[in-house]
Amino acid sequence: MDLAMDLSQKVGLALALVFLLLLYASRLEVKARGSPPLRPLRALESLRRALNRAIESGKPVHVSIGTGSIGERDTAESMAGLAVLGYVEEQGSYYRTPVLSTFATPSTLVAAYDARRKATEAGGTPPPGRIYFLAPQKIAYAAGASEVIKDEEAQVNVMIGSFGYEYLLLGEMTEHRGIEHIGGTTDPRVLPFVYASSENYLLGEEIFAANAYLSSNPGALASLLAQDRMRTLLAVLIVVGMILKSLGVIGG
Amino acid sequence: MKKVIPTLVAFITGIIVLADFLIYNPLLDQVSNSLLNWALLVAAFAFIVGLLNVLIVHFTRIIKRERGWPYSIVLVLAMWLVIIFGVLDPRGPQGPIVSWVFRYVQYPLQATLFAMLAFFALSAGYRAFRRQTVDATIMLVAASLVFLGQAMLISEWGKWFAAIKDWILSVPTVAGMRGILLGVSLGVIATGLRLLLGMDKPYAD
Amino acid sequence: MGTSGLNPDVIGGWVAFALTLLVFSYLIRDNPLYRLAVHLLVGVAAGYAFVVAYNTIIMRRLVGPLLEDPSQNAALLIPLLLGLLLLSKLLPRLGWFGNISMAFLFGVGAALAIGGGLLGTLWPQLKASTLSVNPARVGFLTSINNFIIVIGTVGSLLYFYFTGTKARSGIAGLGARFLKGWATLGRWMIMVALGAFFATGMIAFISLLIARLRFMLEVLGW
Amino acid sequence: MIYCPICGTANRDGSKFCNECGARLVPQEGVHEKGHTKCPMCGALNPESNEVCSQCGARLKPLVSIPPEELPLEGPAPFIKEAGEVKPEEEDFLARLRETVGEEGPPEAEEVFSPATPEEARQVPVFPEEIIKEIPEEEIPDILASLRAKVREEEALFAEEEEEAPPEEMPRVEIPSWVTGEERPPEEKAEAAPEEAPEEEKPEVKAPPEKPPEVEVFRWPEEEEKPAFAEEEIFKELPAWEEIKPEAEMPPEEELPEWLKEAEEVKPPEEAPPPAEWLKEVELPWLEEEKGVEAPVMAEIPPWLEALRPLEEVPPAAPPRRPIEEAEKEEEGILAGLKGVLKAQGAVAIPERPAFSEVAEVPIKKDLLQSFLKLAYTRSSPPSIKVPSRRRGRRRYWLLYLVLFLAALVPLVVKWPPMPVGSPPSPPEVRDFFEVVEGLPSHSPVLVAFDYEPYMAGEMEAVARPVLTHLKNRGCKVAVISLVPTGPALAQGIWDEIAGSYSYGEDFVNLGYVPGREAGLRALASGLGEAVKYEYVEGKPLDSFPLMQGINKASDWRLVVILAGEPSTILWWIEQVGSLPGVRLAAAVSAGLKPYVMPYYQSGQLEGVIAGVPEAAHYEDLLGSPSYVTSFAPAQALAVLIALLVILAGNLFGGGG
Repeated sequence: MDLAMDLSQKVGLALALVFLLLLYASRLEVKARGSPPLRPLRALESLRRALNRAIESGKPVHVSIGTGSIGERDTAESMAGLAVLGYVEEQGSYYRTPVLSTFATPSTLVAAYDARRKATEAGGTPPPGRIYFLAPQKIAYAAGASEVIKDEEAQVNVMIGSFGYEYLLLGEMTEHRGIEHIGGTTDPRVLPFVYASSENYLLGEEIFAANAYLSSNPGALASLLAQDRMRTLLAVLIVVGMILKSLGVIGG
Repeated sequence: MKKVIPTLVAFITGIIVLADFLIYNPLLDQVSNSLLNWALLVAAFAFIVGLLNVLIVHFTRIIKRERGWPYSIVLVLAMWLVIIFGVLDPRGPQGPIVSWVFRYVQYPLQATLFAMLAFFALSAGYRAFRRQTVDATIMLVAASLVFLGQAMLISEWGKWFAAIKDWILSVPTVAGMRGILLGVSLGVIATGLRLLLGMDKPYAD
Repeated sequence: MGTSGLNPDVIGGWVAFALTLLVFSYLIRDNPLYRLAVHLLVGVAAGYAFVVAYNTIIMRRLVGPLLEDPSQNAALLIPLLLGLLLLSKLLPRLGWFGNISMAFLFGVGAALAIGGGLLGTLWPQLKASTLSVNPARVGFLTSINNFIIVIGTVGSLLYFYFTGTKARSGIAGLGARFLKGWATLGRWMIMVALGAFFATGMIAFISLLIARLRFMLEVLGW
Repeated sequence: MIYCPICGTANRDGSKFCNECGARLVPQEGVHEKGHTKCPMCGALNPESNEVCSQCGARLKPLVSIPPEELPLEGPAPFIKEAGEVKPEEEDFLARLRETVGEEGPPEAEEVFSPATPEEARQVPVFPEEIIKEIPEEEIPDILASLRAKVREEEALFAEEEEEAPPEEMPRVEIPSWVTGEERPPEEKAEAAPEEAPEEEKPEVKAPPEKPPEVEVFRWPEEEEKPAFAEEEIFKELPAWEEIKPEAEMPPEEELPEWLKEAEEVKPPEEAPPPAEWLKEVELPWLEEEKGVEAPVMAEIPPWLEALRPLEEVPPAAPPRRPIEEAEKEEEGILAGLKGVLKAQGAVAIPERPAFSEVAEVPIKKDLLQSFLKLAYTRSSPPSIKVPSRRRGRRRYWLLYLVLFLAALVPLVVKWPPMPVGSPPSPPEVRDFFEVVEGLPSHSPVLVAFDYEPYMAGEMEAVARPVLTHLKNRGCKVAVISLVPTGPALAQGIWDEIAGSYSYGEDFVNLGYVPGREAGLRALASGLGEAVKYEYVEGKPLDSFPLMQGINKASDWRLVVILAGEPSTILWWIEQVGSLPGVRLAAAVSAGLKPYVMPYYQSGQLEGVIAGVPEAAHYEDLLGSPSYVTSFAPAQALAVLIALLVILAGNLFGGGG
């Protein structure tokens, strides 16, 4: 069997294996020692608070997991959004608070039905509120979602997942309508608008932490720990690489 | 059983596709490509779920006369018109009616909504920079310099601003963006690995 | 415009013009006409997406090949089966069969994400970030720029630390302080990047706006 | 800068409430802030443990707690009254609320959710050590002891309430273990359950996972630098909970030695109160009893009430808000305190109970108090929800919009002269792009990828036109392909316009849409035939076109030009195709992608870059035939400048919203 690999693939494999080991080690560590201290993420605190208000007011919470899909490269972002959706759905099920969610791609729509089923199992009753499928075209989705938010008089708009510029449309329209919003995505192009349109923002990879912060699921916590160790490793690699390159030890 | 099969399916397909990234092997390549192709096909089936969702949701809205229900009528009618003409025409989206709708309805609407982002960016920026924090100030200064570098097409100052802009775009911006991208890739990989290993099972009820 | 009467393109132009106006009317205030336009868009877009999925994916890539040459394309029965299983989600009892299809999608997606993350982002960015800062090798200015890039990249990476440890006293504490300072620097770099992205994004939006305005002027024959 | 005690955010000096979490920043008199109590009389900051002000001797801590049921009934705070009156529109809302209260106890829910709680929990470990350190016996104990003695003599009547008295103090010092949210003392659970509908407790029990239990805090500097390393140092000294506990229990012991001793002895019996007994007492009789007590208590505690009042003296900064809302805001502040009260009861009660023979009754009362209080507060909150303070009047920015709109429109309408050719030098990446195309031998096959969604067409068309024009002028043979279903049509339209007359299949061919994005590109990388079987316009096989003769793999193109509107597509091309040997890539992208592609340009993976309309104008300039884009440019430049000015002006001179 032909198993040729080039340098980047070898490095990729090595990094993947290291990551896997770190993930496993962190899992054990979290099991043994519990949660590590976590940097507070304001947006997630705000999410809790906003949910609270929605529960009190009985108005719906709108959750958008972005315009990504499942089965393509933005799956991870969609999963981060789905984790938040799952959390909100669960709360909605406990406290009978309507949870609206809107979807741009049909594969995420199916996942959303699953999330609702899970929430129903956990909380006993399905959360009130609808699941909307809009349209896969990003801007159509964003405009449509903001109409749903308006019609259903949502109290909070949570947008966490894979977004392009359409984030700005959705975010600003909810802002204009006086609805609180909390958002985050990974695309650096969109981040300034995430930052600008709401004070409750998650920058870049912070959206992947939502699962751990909200659910304190040990697997998710372990993954945060592993990510941080990997981060240290990368930082060291970059600095060492810089030194070696400057000294002419490695190519360049 | 109900949990094991899906977990296995996710693991096996995932490993094959991932292996194809990491190893050059014609057979693997072929298998992986067909998996990707299948994923596209399977996801297309989900459109039926989406279609049903749209119908059910909007019919309920119309029947219950919920707020904004007349718009639901517009939405459902528009959707059905496109679907009927698109499915009946063997050329599908290239058929005359669907492509007319695309060119003169969908495209201008989308393009105009995108054009509105100019205004929304303005109002968002107007608010954000007023936070008067160190962060917002740095952002404002960087944004202003890039603006000037791009906008000064006419004046002689242009080249100075252009030089500053180029430096910002190619040095600190690259640094900040790389940090973000590297971090994001860590999050993405961790999420993916968790899923492959079955630590996360978003597919299991 | 011309006298071409019922030319669909001319009508189309005016329809597009009207719809553009409807959308822009939002800027004055949120109004029913704008909402009409948006719902029209969502309906049309959903229908169009369905047509594309049906025509170019299901028919051309699945049903077509299966009907044409069943023996050659027998493998396509698997996605067909998976697709049908996905639809079983609509039935409450058999819903779990659909999980297999979802697991398949998640598996493929996770692998694409990992592979893309490793080979598309992590490794190339890592490689690109290890820059020489030796002035003798790359020149004085470049070495400074490279140094800023390296320090900034690491700093902005460090900024995202989620977990921490209890600070220790002495040298370890000093290390933490140093890292914290570095991360702050990184945050500033991120903010510069955000500022730059803000500006470039805004420039793009303005171009789109101008293009729309030009289109409207064109229809008006300006 | 004022740092928020709850979330640590830096707020502007003079701020009354935290910008982030809305917590009160200006300490209410008599209320603790960061381990200190501000004297209501002279304003001096006292260590939290002080019972009287070290400056003026004023009492800092009430001798008797406010009987909480007094709040709703007597109504010293106006908001509660109002809350009661709000009925008209809120009726259904209230009904729903009641329902919920009955069913699942939203107060509990609130407690579980309240972000304040985790914060509190986290900060408890942080601050106490300071407090504990400062507590040292120096000033307090003797005064305290004497005061206490006095109090007890005078107020034997109210001694009962006294146990709940020091609400703010208690949570910090005495009960760390379950303020953390680790566990409730068993008795509490036992009491709570029967009183609220038991099944509905479930959610509550399930909910906790949302809070990672023993989460501690570390921070990066958020918006601004924080007071350097306060927390760290704290951690240094007192890392663990367990260590705090013993110390925390010390002060009370010193102050009230007899109590505690007794308490410890009697604890066990109380923990298992026979439920049957107290269930009888729980309900109404008790409430009535409390009502009776009210009046005298009121008379006795003015200082306390005074301390509570600040609720009403709402910062003048927020006049438009309805009083209810203010009250609600305040309530948050108070609520923290109140929660403290409530939680403290259990712990405080333990030592005190022995003083009264009825062991079981006390905790029950407290629990009822708790629920009653919460009920009252939840009732008072709905009105404020109707008009959340965040709703900043649905701002409209129509004036800003108008300015920008005109800035873009006017130059187009008046047909402002095109920009003078050649004024500023073109950026190097644009010149490189130009040189690359210029250097192509005539009749070179070039692949152009139209990878932008139609909504980006307005901008991308302006970028694509000069490039295609240049390719055509150079006599290149252009094939277009797209990863976006709508791309081929856009490409066809532009080419038809630019080229005028051309021979399809010889000068230009439209390869159509490659589905599957990355997968499609990978197929394309391994061989053109894998990805594209038929051409777009006529649907014929590729071989039948002269242009396609001899082109089998990606490197057979002399140049691949990517027209991208999204970062992902350009990255796919660079990764999948650009990495193949012999492939030359150049990118013409949306302005927003410029920072994305610059690194690839610098690393040589892209041989040239054009980003957005301004650079496309440069390109046209280099071409020497300013036309399409250049007519765009003045409006573009003006609009960008105006946008910048608006933002700057808003930032520098703008006042409130």
